[in-house]
Amino acid sequence: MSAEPILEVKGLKTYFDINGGVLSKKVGEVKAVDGISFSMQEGEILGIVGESGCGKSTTGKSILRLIEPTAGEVRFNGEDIMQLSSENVRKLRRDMQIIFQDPYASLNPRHTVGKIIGEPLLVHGIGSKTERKQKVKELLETVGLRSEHAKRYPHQFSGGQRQRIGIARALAVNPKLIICDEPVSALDVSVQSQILNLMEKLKKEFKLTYLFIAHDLSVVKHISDRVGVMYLGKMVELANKDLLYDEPKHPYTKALMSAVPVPDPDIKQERVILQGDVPSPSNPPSGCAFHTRCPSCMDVCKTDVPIWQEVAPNHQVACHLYNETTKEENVI
Amino acid sequence: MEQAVLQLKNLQTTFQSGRREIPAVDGVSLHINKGEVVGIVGESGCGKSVTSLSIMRLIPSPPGKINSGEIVFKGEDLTKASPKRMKQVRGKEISMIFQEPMTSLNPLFTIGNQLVEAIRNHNKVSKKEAEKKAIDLVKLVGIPRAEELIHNYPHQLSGGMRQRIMIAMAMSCDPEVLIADEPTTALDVTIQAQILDLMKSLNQSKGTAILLITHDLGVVADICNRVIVMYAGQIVEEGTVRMILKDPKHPYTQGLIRSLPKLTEREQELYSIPGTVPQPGSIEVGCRFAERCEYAFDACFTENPPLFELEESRACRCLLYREEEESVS
Amino acid sequence: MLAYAIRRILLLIPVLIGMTIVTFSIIWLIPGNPAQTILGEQATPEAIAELEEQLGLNNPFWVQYGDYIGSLVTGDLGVSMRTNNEILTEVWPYLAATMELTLFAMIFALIVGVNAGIISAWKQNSIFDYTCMVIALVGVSMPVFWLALMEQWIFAQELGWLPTVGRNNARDPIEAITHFYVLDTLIQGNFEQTITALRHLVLPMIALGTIPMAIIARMTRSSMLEVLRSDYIRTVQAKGSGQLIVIYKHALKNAAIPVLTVIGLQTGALLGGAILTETIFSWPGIGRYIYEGISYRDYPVIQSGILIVATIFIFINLLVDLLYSAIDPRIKYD
Amino acid sequence: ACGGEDTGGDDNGNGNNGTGDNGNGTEEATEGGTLIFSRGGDSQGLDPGAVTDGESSRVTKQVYETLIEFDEDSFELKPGLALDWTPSEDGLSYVFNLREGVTFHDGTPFNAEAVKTNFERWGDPDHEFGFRDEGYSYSVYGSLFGVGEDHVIDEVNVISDYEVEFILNQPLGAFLQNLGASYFAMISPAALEEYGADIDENPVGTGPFKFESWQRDSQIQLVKNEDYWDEGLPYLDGVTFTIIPDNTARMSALLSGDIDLMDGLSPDDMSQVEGAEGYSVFERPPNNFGYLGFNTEVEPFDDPLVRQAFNHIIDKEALITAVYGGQATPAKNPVPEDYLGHNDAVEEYEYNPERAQELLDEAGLGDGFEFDLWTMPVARPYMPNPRRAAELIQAELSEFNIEANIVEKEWAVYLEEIELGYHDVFMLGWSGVNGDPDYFLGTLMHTDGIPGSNQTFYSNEEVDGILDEAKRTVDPDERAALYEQAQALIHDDAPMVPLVHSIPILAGSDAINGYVPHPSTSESLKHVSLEN
Amino acid sequence: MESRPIATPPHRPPPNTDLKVRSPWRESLSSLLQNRLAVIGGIILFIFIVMAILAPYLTPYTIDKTDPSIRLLPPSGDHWMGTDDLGRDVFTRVAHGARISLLIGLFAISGALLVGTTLGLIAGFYGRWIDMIISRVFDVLLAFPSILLAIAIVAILGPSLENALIAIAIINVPIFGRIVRSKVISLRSEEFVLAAKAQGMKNGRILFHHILPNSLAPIIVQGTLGFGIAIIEAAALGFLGMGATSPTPEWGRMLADSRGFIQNAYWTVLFPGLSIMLVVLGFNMVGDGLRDALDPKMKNK
Ligand SMILES: Nc1ncnc2c1ncn2[C@@H]1O[C@H](COP(=O)(O)OP(=O)(O)OP(=O)(O)O)[C@@H](O)[C@H]1O
Ligand SMILES: Nc1ncnc2c1ncn2[C@@H]1O[C@H](COP(=O)(O)OP(=O)(O)OP(=O)(O)O)[C@@H](O)[C@H]1O
Ligand SMILES: [Mg+2]
Ligand SMILES: [Mg+2]
Ligand code: NI
Repeated sequence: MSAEPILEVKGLKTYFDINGGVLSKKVGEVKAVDGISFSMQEGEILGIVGESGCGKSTTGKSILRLIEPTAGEVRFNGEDIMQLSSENVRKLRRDMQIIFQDPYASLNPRHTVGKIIGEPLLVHGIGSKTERKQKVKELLETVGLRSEHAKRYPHQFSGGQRQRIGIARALAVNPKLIICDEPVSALDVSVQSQILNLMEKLKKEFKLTYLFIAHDLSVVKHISDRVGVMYLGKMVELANKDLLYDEPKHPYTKALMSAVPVPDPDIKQERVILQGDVPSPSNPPSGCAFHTRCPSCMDVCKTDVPIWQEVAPNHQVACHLYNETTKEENVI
Repeated sequence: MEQAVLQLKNLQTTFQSGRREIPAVDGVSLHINKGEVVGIVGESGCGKSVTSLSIMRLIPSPPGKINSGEIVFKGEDLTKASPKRMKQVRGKEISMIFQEPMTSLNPLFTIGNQLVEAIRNHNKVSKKEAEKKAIDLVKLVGIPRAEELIHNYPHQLSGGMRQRIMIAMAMSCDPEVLIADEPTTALDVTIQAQILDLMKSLNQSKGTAILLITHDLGVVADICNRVIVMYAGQIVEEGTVRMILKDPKHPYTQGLIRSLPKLTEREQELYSIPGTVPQPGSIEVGCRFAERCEYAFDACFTENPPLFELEESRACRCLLYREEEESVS
Repeated sequence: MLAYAIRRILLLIPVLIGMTIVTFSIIWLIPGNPAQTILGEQATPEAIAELEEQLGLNNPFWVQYGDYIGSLVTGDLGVSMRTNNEILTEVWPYLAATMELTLFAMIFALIVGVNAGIISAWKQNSIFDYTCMVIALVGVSMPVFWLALMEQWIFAQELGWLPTVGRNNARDPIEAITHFYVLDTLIQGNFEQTITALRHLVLPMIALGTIPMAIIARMTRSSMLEVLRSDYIRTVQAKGSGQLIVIYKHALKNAAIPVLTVIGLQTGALLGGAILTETIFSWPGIGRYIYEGISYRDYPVIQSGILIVATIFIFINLLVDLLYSAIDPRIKYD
Repeated sequence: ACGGEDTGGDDNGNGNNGTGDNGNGTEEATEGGTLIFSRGGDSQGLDPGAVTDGESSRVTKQVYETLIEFDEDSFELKPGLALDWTPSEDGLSYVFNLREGVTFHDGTPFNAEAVKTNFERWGDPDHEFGFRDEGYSYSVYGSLFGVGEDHVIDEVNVISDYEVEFILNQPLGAFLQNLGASYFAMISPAALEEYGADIDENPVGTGPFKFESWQRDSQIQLVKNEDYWDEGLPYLDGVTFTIIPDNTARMSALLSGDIDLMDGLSPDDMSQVEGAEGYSVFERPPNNFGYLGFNTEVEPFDDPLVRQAFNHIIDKEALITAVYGGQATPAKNPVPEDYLGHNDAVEEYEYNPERAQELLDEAGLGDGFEFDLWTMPVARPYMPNPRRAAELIQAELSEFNIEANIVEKEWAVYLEEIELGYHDVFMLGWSGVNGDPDYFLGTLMHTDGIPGSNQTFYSNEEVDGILDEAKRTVDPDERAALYEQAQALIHDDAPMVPLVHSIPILAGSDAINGYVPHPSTSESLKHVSLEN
Repeated sequence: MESRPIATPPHRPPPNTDLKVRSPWRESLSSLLQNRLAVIGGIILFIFIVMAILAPYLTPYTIDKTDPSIRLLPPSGDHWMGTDDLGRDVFTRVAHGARISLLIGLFAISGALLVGTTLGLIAGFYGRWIDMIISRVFDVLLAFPSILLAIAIVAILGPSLENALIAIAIINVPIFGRIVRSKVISLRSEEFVLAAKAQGMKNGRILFHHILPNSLAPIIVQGTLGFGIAIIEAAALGFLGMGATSPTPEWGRMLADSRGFIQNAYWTVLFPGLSIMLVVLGFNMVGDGLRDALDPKMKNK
C-alpha cells in the first residue's frame, strides 16, 4: 500500500446543466457526481456499487474525460489528466480503457470485428498492417473467440460474445487501467460468470487494474478487492470488500446489503426496507443526501453534509453516526 | 395434491418467421394451486414471457399463435374461450403485471383514469365509486397521498411507484391468479425489496396465487413456494424452492446455481456453463442443453428427453434420470 | 402550458426574422424591372424611369429592407403595384379562398386518412389493409397537377357531374361576407348556394387532399401498429378492456402524436400545392395571388404573399405543437 | 331599339349604328338577362387611360365611352360622345361638338369641362388627377400623343358647355384615329375628385353599363345603366366578367352552360364548339402582327442575307396549322391587312429551303450556326402558344444545321432585356389600338424606338424620314403612299420575319344576339341581347 | 455434485460453423429483395432507367421533329402514345422525358444530399453556435412551403431546367440536413461512439468512420424518397412554366403544353402524367422497402 497510486481521484464533480424556461436558459443542474475522492493501487480491482442514477457511469466517464468534469483532480500515474490538452488526453487513452454495459450498443454495427479490435491499434499507430492483423487474432483467442471471427459483424454474435469483443478492443492497446461500466449486467447469469472469469484471468495475465462499476452487489463482491458505495452522486462508504460486506457502517450500505435477495432458502435475513425512492440528483436533499430514507436519521443529518473520513483502517465512511466531532459540535 | 386453479397442458406457442414456425414455448405443462407462489426461472429468451402471455391469450398475432395444448383455468379451457369471455377473465380472474414499469402505463392518461378503467371493466360501479376504490387500491399498495396521486400522469412517478400502480391495477378485481413477468428486474435492489414485500403481503392477505417470472434465483428463494426452470422453450426442472436451490437435479439448474457469485460465501473462481442458449427452433432432436452439458452422452443428442417425475412435485428433463424414473415407476 | 406556449412563440421570432430576410432578398434578387411590368410591353422608357423613381426601387438593399421591416412592424404589408391597394386588405378574399379550400382538403384527408389508417392497422395484413396501402402508396406518388387535370377531365368535362372551375356560379354569385363561401351561404341561409359552393369544392378538395390523405393514412397505420405493440396497450388488454377502448381510447391518442406532426407539415404542402390546384381550378386563392404577383413582378405582393403563407404555416405548426402538449402531459414539463 | 339618334359628322361618320349590319335582328331583341363573359385573366385596372391590357379595356369599354367611336367591326370612325368634329385646314386644331344630355353614372353631366379635365389629366405631368405618385402612368397616351417635348396636344379649350377645341403644336395624321382608342375615354371629373387614385377600382363613366363590383382574379360585375343616353339600350341587365385561365377549361364551362361567351377559344377546340348544339364561334378580325425579330446589331443577324434566309426557312403555313389551328393569315408586312397603307404589292418571302440555303451559303454560313431564340413566356393574341411556335421554328432551322437555343425569361424580364438588346432573335408581336399604321411602323421600325419599342434595333434613315413625314401628314391617301413605300424598304432589309396576323376566336351560346367582335379586342356590349 | 455416469467421449455435433460473413448492408439488401413491393418498385424504376438510356433507339422519331400534318394522332402501332400538336411522337418524348426527370432527381438529390449531409454533420457533431446557426437557417428554409420556395428561387434565377434543379436542391438541403443532424446527435451519445473516443480516436475519424456510416441508412431512405419528390417538384415547376424550356420533353412541361388538348387528345396529357406517377411510385416503393430493410429497430434485438 505504500506504492504510488495508479489512479487518484480528488473531489471529482460533474454537473449537467438543466436548460429550460422561456429562453432555454440554464435553470439548474444535475449533480451527477458531487465530490468523489478515492485512489487505486496498481493491480487492484475497485468495485463501485449504487442504485441506478447515482452517478456510477458518470464517474467512470469523467475519469476518462469522455464527459468533461466540472471540478476535481484525476491523477493517473501522478499526472493530472484534467490539465492535459485534448491531444494529450487522446494519447493517454492508450493506458486507460473502458468497457461498456450494453454489448449491443457499444460496437459499431457497420464494422467487422477485426476492424473494431484493430482500430485502436491503428489510431495509436501500433504495428504494421500485418502485425495488427496478427494481434487481432491473438486478442480474439485471448478472450475466447476464434480468429475467424474477425471477419464477422457484431450482429452475428450473442451478447456474451459481443462483450468479449468489447473486452478485446479494450485490451488491444495494452492499457494499464480499464474502467468497466457494468460489463455484465446485461448478460444472463450463465454467461455473466463466463465473462467475470475471463476478466479475472485477463487481469492476472496482463497485470491490469480495474475500476469495476456494477449495481449487483454479489458480482462486485466476487470480483473486487475494495468496494465503494455511491448514493446520489456521492461516495458514502469505501472499504476492503470483506470489511464492507461483513461490517457495513453506513446505514445505506446496510440497507442495500439486506435488500439483496439470496438464492438460499435457508438464509432468512432481516430486511431493512427503505422507505420511498431515490431523490432526484437535480434537487438533492440538504445535509446528508440519504437522510430522507435513513432509518437512523438525526437532526444534524438534515442540515450538515457529513465529511468523508476514515473510521477504521481502510474503511472510509461519510456518515454523522461515525463523526464524533460533528456530534459534539451539534450537542454544543 | 391441492386443487390447481390454473393448469397448462402441453402448451405450444409458435411464431411465424418467414416460412418457418418457430416454437418459442414447446410443450409446457404446469399448474398453480390456490394461494401458491410459483416461480419460473430461466435465461433470456427461454419462453417465460411467451408462456405468461399465452395464458392471457395476449400473444401478438400474427406472427404468434397458440399451436396446441390446453390452458385450464378452474376447469375451463381458455384456449377455446371466446374473445368476450377472455375479456372477462383478463383483469378479473387472472391479471398480469409486466417487467417494464416505465412503459407499461399509458403515458397520456392519469393514473386514476387507468385504474378506474380497470375497475369499471369488471364492476358495474359509477365513476365516483370507482375512483374511491382506486384511491383505496393505491393506498393498499403503500403509496401515501393517494388522493393526489391518482390525478398524476405516469411520467410524474418513479419506477417503483409505477410498478406499485401496476400491482394495484392488477389487484383491482381481486383476481385468483396474478402473473408477474419480471416485475422487479428493472428496479433497484432497495426498491425491489419493497415490491417483493408488497407482493408477499398481498399473497398472504388475499390468497392470490402468483405466477412469478424472473431470472433471479434470489427473488425466487425469497418469495416462491415452488419453482419451474425453463430452458429453450421447455421446462427442464420443477420442484419446491428448497429442492431446486439446495438439490438441483438437472445439469443446467446445477450449472446455473453454481455460476452465481454469492454474497455469503467466498469463492475463487465462478463456475460457468460453456456456450450460449440455442436459438429457439434450432435444435430439433435431442436434449436442448446437451451441447453445453458436461454430462452429455450419445443418447442426449438423439433422443428427446421427457420430463421425468422424480418424486412428489419434482420433475426433471434429463436422460441421466431415466433409470431412476423407471425404477420409481 | 402557458410558459411552454410563450417559449414556443419566442422561439419563432428568429425564424420570423429569417423569413423576412429571405422573402425580402428573394424579391431584391429577382431580375426584371417592376416598372416595366406594370406598364407592359407597349410602354415608353421615360414612363418606366419615372415609375422606378416613384417606387423607390433605386435605394440600396438595407434601406429597402429597413423600410420593409419598419412597415411590417406596423402591420403594413405594402401596396400592391398591380392594383395599388393595401395588400393587408386586398389579400383577405384570396386568403379566405385558400383557407376554405385547404380546410376542406385537410378535413377530407383527415377523415379518410385516419380511418383508413386505423382500420388497416387493426386488420393488419387483411385485404382491406393491402388495398388501402396500395392506394395510399399511389396517392403519395401522385403529382397534384396531373390528378387535378384528370379529375377535371373525367368528372367535369366528360361526365359533367361537377363544375369545371371556380368557386361559385357566375349566374348566381355568392355574396361574400367572410369570403368563406360555404360559411357565407349558411349565414345568409341560402342553402342552394351552399350546395353550389360545396359542389365547386369537391374536385379541388380531392386533388389537393389526396397526397395528405395518403400520407396520413400511412402514418396513422404505422404509428398505430407501433402503439398497438407497446407495453401499455398490453396492459390495457390485460386488464380486460374491449377492442374499441383499446383502439380508440388508448391507441389512437398515442398514435395521434406522430400523425399530428404530419398534419402540421402537410398543411405546408397543402399551402404550396394550392398554387397548382388553384391554377388548374381557377380558384382565386393566395397561390394564384402570389403566382400573378410573380408574373407581374409585383414585389410587395410576392413578399407579403410568401410571408403570409409561411407565417400561417409556422403558426399551424405552433398550434400542432401546443396541441401535442394538450394531448401529451409529458411535454409541458420539458 | 337604337334608332332616333342624330347621325352627325363628316366623311368619317357613316351613320351605321347597329341597325342593318348585324343580322341578329335588333327588332326582336329581348331585354334583360346577365351576360357571363369569361376570359383568361383579370383586368389590371379600370382606369382606361392607365392600362394597356386588353382584359382591362374589354371592361372599361362597357363603362366608359370615347369622343369618337370605331365602327362595330372596323376602325372606321363614327360619333361617340362627340357628335361631330371639324379639323382646321393646317391640321393644327380640331373643334368637337359634344353630345348633350349625357350624364356620368354619378349623375354629373358630361360636358366640355370634363373633356378638358380628362385630356389634361393624361397630358400634364403635374395634373392633380394624374395620380402619378400612386404609380399611374398613361403610356398609350404617351406613345400616341407624345410626352414632354414631343407632346402634340398643346391646349384643350372649352368653347362652350358642349364645344371643345384641341390645339396641336404639329399636325398628327392619326389624331382622330387615336381618339377612337378605348384608352381615351371620359371619366367623371367628380369621381376623380371623389375616389382619387382609387378611380381604377371605381370606374364612373357614361357607358351603357355601370360598375357594380370587382373581386380580383375572380369576377367583375356590371349592371345596366338605366339612364343611358342611347334610349332603349343596353338590352342586358348586366354583364359579369369571369376568369378561367385555361382555354379548354373555359370552353367546358361554356359548353356546360356556366358562361355565355368566352374569349380565347383554342383553335383546336373549334370543332367541339361547332359540333355542340346551340353554340357558335366568333372570329375577331385580325388587328395584330406576330413576328420573329432579329437583333440586327449582332452577328450574324446584322447580315440581311441571313435574315432573308430565315424568311425563306420558316414555313408560315405549317405554323398556322400547328400553332394557330388555321386561325391566322400569313403576314408579309408589319401592318395588318385592311389597314390604311398596308402594302399588298410587297412580295412575300415564300417558304423556299433551296433559296434559303443559297442565301446562307452566300453569307458564308452554309454550314450552320448556333444562336439564342428568345421565346415569350406568355400567350398573346398574336401568339397564342409562343413556345410551340418556337419549337416549330427550331425544328425547321435544324434542317439547315442552325441550332436555335430556346431561351425563356419571365415576361417582365423578357421585355426589359430585349429592349436592351441581349437577344439574338426574339418573338413578339403588336396589336393595334387605333387602326392607324403609324402605331405599328412608327413604334416598331423607327430609330427613335431604340432603346424601347424597336427591339430589332433596325435603323434606316430613309425609313425614318418617310415615317416622320407620314406621321405629320393629315391626308389619308398621302399617308398611305408613304407607308407603302416604307414597307417596301423594310421588306428588303428584312429586320424581322413577319409571321402572322392572327384571328382570335371567341365562342358563345346561340342565345346571344347582336355580338360583333371588334378588331381592337374590346367592343361595347350595348347591342347584345340574350334570348332566354 | 451427484456422481452420474459420464458417457464415453460425447460425440457432439460440430460447433456452429456458420462463419459466413454477413455484412449489415448485405443483410439489408437481402431483406430488401424479399420485400415484394420494393421489388416491384425496383422493376418499375429499372424499366424507366432502361427507357431513359435507350430513348434515342426505341423509336425512329426524334423529340423535336415537327410535322403538322400528323398532329394529334391517337395511339397506334406507329405512335404508341399518339402524337402531339406539333406532330411529334409522344412516346419518344416520354422516353426522353425519363432521362430528364431521372437526371433532375439525380442531380438535385445528390446536390442536396452533399450539402445537407455536410451541414448536418457539422451542426450535429460540433454543436454550440455552429449548430445554432445552421439549425436556424434550416428552420427558416423549412418554414416555407417547399414548392413556394422553389418558385421563388426560380424566379430569382430565371426559368430553366438548371435553375429548377438548383431550386429543388436548395429546398431539399434542410431536409437532409435535419435528418443527418438529429441522427448525428443521437449517435454522438451512443456507446460505440463513446468507445471510439475512449480509444483515442480523433474527431475526424469518429465522424467519418463511425458516425457517418451509421447515419447512412436514413440518408439513403430519404435520398430515395426525395428522388421521387424531386421529380414531382421539377414537374410542378415545369408545369408552371418555371422549369425546363422547349423543346426539352420534360414531363411537367409536356403536361402544361398539352393541357389544352385533354379533350381532343387525352393521350398527350395522360402518358406524361402517368410516367411521373409511376416513376415516383417506383421510388416510393423502393424507399419504403429500404426503410424497412435498413431500420435498425428490426435488427440486432
Ligand atoms: N448527459 C447527461 N445530461 C444530463 N444528465 C445526465 C447525463 N448523463 C447522466 N445524467 C444524469 O446524471 C445522473 C447519474 O447518471 P449515471 O448514468 O452516472 O448513473 P449510473 O449510476 O450509471 O446509473 P445506471 O445504474 O442506471 O447506469 C442521473 O440522474 C442521470 O439522469
Ligand atoms: N413477437 C414475437 N415475434 C417473434 N418471436 C418472438 C416474439 N416474442 C417472443 N419471441 C421469441 O420467443 C422466444 C421466447 O421469448 P420470451 O419473451 O418468452 O423470452 P423470456 O424468457 O421472457 O426472456 P426475457 O428474460 O428476456 O424476458 C424468444 O426467442 C423470442 O425470439
Ligand atoms: Mg450507468
Ligand atoms: Mg420476458
Ligand atoms: Ni455435483
